[in-house]
Amino acid sequence: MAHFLTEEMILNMGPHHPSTHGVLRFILQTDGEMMRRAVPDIGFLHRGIEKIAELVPYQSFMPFTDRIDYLASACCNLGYAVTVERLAGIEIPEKADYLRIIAAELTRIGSHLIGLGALLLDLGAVTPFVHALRERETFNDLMEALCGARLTHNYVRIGGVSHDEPPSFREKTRKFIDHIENEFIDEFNELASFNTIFINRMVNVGVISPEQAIEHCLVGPNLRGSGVKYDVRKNDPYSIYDRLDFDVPVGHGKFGTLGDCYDRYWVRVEEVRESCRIIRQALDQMPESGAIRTKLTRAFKPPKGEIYVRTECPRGEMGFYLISDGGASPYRLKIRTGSFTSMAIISEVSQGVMVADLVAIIGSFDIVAPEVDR
Amino acid sequence: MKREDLIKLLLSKMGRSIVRIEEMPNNDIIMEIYTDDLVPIMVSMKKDEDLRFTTLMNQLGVDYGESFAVIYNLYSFDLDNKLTVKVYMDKDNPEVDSVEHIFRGVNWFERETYDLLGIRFKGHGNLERLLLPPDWEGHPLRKDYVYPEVYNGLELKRKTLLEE
Amino acid sequence: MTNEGVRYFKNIREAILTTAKGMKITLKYWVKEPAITIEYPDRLGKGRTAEDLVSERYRGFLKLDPSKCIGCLQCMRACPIDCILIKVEKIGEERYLTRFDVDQSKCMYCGLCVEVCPTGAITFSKRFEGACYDIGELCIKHLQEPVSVARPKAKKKEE
Amino acid sequence: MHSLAGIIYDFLVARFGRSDLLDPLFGLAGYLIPCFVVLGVVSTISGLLTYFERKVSADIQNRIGPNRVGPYGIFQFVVDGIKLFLKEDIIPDAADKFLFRLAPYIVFSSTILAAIVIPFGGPFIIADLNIGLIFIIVVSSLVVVGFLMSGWASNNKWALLGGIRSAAQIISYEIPAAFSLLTVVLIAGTFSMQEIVMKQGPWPWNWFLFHNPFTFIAFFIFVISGLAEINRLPFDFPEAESELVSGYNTEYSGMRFGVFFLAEFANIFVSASIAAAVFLGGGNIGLDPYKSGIVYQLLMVLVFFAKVLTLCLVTIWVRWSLPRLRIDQMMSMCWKYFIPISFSCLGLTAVWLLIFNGNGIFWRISG
Repeated sequence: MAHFLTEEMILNMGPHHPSTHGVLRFILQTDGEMMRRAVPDIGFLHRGIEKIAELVPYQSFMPFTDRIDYLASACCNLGYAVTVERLAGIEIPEKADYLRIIAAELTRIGSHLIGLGALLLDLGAVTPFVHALRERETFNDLMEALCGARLTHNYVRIGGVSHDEPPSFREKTRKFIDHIENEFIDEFNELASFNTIFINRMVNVGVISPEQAIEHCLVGPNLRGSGVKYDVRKNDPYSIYDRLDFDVPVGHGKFGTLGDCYDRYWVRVEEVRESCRIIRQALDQMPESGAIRTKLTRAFKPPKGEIYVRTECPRGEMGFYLISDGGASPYRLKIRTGSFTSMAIISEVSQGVMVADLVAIIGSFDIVAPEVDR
Repeated sequence: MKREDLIKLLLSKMGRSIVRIEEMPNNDIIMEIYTDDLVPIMVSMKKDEDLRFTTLMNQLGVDYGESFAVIYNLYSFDLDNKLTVKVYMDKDNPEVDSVEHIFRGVNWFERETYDLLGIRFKGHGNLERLLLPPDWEGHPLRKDYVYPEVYNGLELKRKTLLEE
Repeated sequence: MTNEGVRYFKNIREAILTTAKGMKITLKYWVKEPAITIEYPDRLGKGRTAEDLVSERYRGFLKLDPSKCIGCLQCMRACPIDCILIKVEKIGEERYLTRFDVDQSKCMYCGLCVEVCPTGAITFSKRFEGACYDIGELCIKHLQEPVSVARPKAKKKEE
Repeated sequence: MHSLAGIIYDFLVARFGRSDLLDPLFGLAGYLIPCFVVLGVVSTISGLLTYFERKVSADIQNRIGPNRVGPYGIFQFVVDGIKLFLKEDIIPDAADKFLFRLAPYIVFSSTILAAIVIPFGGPFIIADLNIGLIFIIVVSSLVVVGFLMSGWASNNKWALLGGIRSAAQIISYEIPAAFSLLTVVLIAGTFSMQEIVMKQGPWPWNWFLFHNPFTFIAFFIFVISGLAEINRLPFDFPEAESELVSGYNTEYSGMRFGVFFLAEFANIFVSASIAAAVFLGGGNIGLDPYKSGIVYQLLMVLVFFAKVLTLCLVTIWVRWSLPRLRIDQMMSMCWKYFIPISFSCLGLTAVWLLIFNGNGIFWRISG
């Protein structure tokens, strides 16, 4: 038999590639369409947020947490605020707690809408993406009415929240979550999730077994997609999550193998529903009026100590390891993000798949580049 | 498991390697160990039937001024326990054993710590800069780091409009 | 063999059905649903301006009411990125505000300065259109000439 | 002689008188004039299709779409064309300059060549070749040469991947497309496009689409493989903007890109017109296309274009509803599903014709 001489091709995917969300870069080693290896190259969006934290006062660091993960800024705000409050032992008013949860869960919905839509966009379906963005527009309007910004909310403060609910906020939010839960998700599923082409693209691609997921420190929906039932909101509740009743959706190999791209996708779809449930309960339980903020001293200084607090962001666990030396700004703040570890596993998952599958895998991890680099 | 019980258990199992163990805010335990014992302790953390700290949630390095430290946040899915392990090392020669072969996900964490703090991990397969460019000088998260003004002919400080 | 054969035809049926379902939804949008686009900036509808599009609490460009400012410099200190520069000088007995510059090209609209202002002198306007040809235009000098600072005493008594 | 060239020749002779000197010129004019007219018409229609594509996608996605240039933004495509003309035309340094320049024109001309045998209704067909259908099948595979050429000449790995993908894809989907067209040839007994149209009738039950269940299936197979051949969305692998950046035309800019773009939409039109002529009765309104009056002839053109436009809109509609397949799935779909089904359609149609004496399902009402 004749022996063909083939040559491996080194492809440079990104940083300006249409489907590397944000500015990621992969160095692909391919044999035609088949991929041997994909080596991620990150750091294009490294802004040194951890270094900034050491330079600015505790309160002033809040706007920077928006920029860790700009798609879910309220969740990042919440995580940082909880960390500092736990270290300093600050009690916060009840209403502020509820407003925080509502903002965080609305953000989760908004973030998942983009995540799901962008995945479909990478697979060539433009319409579901635009429909998801249409719904996100309502979320943006809600957040704008609540705190005045559409993307980088900076809503949560250490000791409370910045604004009380605006008039008719509850009705608008109820309408929004009803629409999402009862109409939008079903339609979206019919249009995209249950489409045969889409299912075939997603199932049995990028399979991560539960053991592998734990071994590689995956968190959040990517871990749950592999069937590990772990959610910080349930396992290590912060804020008032222990008062709310919700389920933790896990992947179970809906159409293919456990832990494939479709499972991770489907966990996100289910999480949107759960977030709607949480918001509805929080709206019901939220007091009509009350204080929204505990006043801190002007030069706020938490006591000396170290603390590690984990919170659940749309892309998984966001951990803040805070070391305070009793000064006005953190001595060291380490931010552990979900996308960071998901990004690390890509080179292992992407062995022997096709270039088109890599796009699906990146999309199914819902990676946001600034969160990887910080 | 209650924190006091876990502390007792840890002391009985690996008391010889522990420098200091105490409670930490947020229902956590901080355990300082001897640097040389890091790998055996991590192995027993993961493999021990009573501990089962199967996952490493976070890893970071800290510059404490007089010394460096590397901190590991462990978590056990089965028992819902949290543990923070801390090793100190010399400022002049910051070096510690890599735990990459125990928890594979720590690979990038160690690279990041090396990149930003210059702590070297012995036995790490691919210890290169992760976030910063390969030709960057210095390790930014060190407390004595001086921010460079020029990188490859690129001016790094933007002039503020306020200074006229 | 029969299993394979059944699956073969089931695949065809599934593909046709799900495609038809998706196309039904897009057809519904094509025929029925109206556009939700806002034709910014020139076709907003009669009498509407760009600033009407945003909500009450919108965080736009910073706005200063010099008659309220007491020159306490709290906003300057609160700003995480130092985009506010205030100078207070003493001319004779009176204290005068001689500079109040905000670098809107750096501002990240976090709202910390507005929050700490004790008199409400610095607030957000709804203006969000910052496009200009020279970045220097975004450094907004709120004061053309020195203004005497407001006296905080009346306020303090109220508290 | 019943052909458009004959009619023009007769008209010119009647106008300028017969002479030995002008005679070959008249004969040539009989072919050249329709050619230029068709070139203009197809280009305009593909331009209009870009407008429709944007408008339909906007409607599907709750947007407005182009609405600034002309009424409802209908002249948007003209402005776009002018913009592309004015843009700088960049040829990469490392590119194979000659092939790089040549490729867009090969793609475009192979598309336009197929228009030669398309019956636009009435007598309006440039050349009613007796092997018309075969001609279409042959000419439309020429596109591959252009795609491969552009992919290779760009000296860009993404473009090369796009070119290779297009070769694999178009060549595979030729087969089911050809087979499904052959089912009609079996019934019509001719390869001539004009005769295929004339063998059908004005009403749906006269169309070959409803001749028997197998032509019905063949029609869908043809439309879907047509989508694959013209690189439309469920099968737009050569471009695949989220995978291959922009595929074979990554390095193209300015009008050279414009020609690719135009060819893509001309392709939609050509593919839709083949389907309309072969399966949907083309411009047949039950009258003889050559002997009826000019009003009826224009009506035939209108009918034909109505059918083609509907098919084009369906093509656009599909694009905005579905995600993209993966390259291996696309291949298995072709070789495992389309080729066996289209082949059995061909065989079963032959059996049908034998059993029912050449009659269709509606042979009683269609007479």
